[in-house]
Amino acid sequence: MDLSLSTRTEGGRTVVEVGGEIDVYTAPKLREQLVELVNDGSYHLIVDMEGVDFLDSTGLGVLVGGLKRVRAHEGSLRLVCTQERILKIFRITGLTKVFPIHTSVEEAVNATD
Amino acid sequence: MDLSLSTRTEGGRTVVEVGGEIDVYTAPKLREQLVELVNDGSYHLIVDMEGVDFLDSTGLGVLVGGLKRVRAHEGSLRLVCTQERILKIFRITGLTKVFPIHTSVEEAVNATD
Amino acid sequence: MAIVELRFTALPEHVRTARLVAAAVARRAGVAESVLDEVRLAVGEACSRAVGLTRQVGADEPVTVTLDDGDGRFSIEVRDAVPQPAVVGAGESGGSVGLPGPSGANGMSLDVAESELGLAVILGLVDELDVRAGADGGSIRMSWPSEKGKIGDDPLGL
Amino acid sequence: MAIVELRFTALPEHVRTARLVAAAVARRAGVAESVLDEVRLAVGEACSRAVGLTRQVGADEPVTVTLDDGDGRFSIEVRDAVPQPAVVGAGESGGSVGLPGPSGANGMSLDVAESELGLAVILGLVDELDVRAGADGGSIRMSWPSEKGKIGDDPLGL
Ligand SMILES: Nc1ncnc2c1ncn2[C@@H]1O[C@H](COP(=O)(O)OP(=O)(O)O)[C@@H](O)[C@H]1O
Ligand SMILES: Nc1ncnc2c1ncn2[C@@H]1O[C@H](COP(=O)(O)OP(=O)(O)O)[C@@H](O)[C@H]1O
Repeated sequence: MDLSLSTRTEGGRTVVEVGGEIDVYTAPKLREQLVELVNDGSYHLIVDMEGVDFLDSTGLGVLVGGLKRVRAHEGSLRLVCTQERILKIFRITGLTKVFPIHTSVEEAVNATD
Repeated sequence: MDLSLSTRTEGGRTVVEVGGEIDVYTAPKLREQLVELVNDGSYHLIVDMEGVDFLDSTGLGVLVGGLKRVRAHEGSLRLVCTQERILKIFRITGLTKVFPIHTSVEEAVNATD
Repeated sequence: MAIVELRFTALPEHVRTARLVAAAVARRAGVAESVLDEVRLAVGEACSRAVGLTRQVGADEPVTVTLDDGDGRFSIEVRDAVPQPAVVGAGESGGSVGLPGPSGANGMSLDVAESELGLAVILGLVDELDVRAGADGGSIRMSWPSEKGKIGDDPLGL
Repeated sequence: MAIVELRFTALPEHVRTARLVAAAVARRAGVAESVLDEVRLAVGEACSRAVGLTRQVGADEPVTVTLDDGDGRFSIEVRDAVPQPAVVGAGESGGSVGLPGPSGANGMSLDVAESELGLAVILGLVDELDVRAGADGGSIRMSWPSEKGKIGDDPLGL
């Protein structure tokens, strides 16, 4: 299954809704999307992973890369994820300590920490 | 996907409803079922293929074997199949001329040719 | 020219794996959706035949499936390691090798039908076909048009 | 002892084929449904890594995945042909090889995370693990409990 991406603005943040598989084959598309958003001046990103079926380390790497980019502009990158098998991958790589992970887009939009 | 088999009697014929994939891996199960029916004295068989997703030559071979067995008892083996991609396999092997193929179980039960 | 090769112990269960792989790789190579069913069926037949031959002689050798999407065609070669002293003969592209087909099927004996149904299915499905038998084993080579480049391009840019 | 081997040109698209094959063969070998996700992810990571290494050095050699369901365990070995002069070192079963894990992750720099995330995922998922690097290439060997015999039996009786 392929990657699907859709972008919208909500409460001053940019929400990227991701669906399908983020893997070594499709991660470059997600990377392009994030780079483009930052280049266009969107520094507060929310990546909604609720529709993601599969995530590998290449996908993690792209998210980490996105985080670095927004941080360079004092921005933020928040994740929305409640799927246990996806959360597990963030946990075993220690990335739950790097990304703020929320249970809904609403929660992420309102977060101020 | 695996093979599913269910058997019932209708109008003096035995209807074998087959679902899933009939291939080199599962065909032996279908063969066993047909052999058992003939051994138990059911010589007028209707094989309902409407639920079949995949059929290969091993499956064809099992059907041909069943036909031989019932013929040895003056019986019959009729098929029910309207799926074009399954019919195609009977056609390219010339087996449409060997098996009576019907568009419904009802038609097959009432057939007297 | 991307190549995938699958090699497996001659067991019926692995024929399913071969079908799965062939269909997935063919799809990515740009083979039309309408043809994928044919690819799946043809590679299954070729592998079932190779597995059957290998087991008949009690050999240990694996069956090998090579998938290649070069030059606008998607091709599959299925090889077994069973010496076949010209049992089958070499068929040229689309050529008839004396097997039951729609034409000669009318008075066909059921015995003929059962023994070489697999090859009959392949002959009926595949236009570009090459069947070989030799002292070092047999091979069936088939190919279909593909749209290489459309999907197979590398998006990673490593 | 049934073996399936997949060999492919080092391209990201084929990593998907490897995941597909590994999950299908693992299921048939009797690996628990709950573990299949792990198998799929781990084999994908190992293959992504092998593909990345091969492409970094511009090599042509294929990546090889061997699946084996002997002795009540389902094992996968992923091999590349890139000479690695002990870059990675050999990790013993479940051993830590100085990679970011849950424990040492607190003050972890993002650079470390990115470079070896793949191995970190594998280390986090797989208990039985052996990572080797040598002059003739690297290999990652992983295994899981299976119920061989329950499903893998031959129903054909050829
Ligand atoms: N083109 C492909 N080639 C090989 N494997 C694939 C492909 N697409 C998806 N997969 C794998 O097969 C599994 C099921 O995919 P599926 O949802 O059927 O996608 P698709 O409909 O595109 O084939 C997934 O785990 C995925 O990793
Ligand atoms: N255990 C299996 N191993 C390999 N291929 C399989 C297996 N089961 C089914 N397939 C193939 O994969 C395709 C999709 O099967 P699917 O409906 O997902 O079955 P399952 O849910 O049992 O895996 C089918 O075309 C079939 O040939």
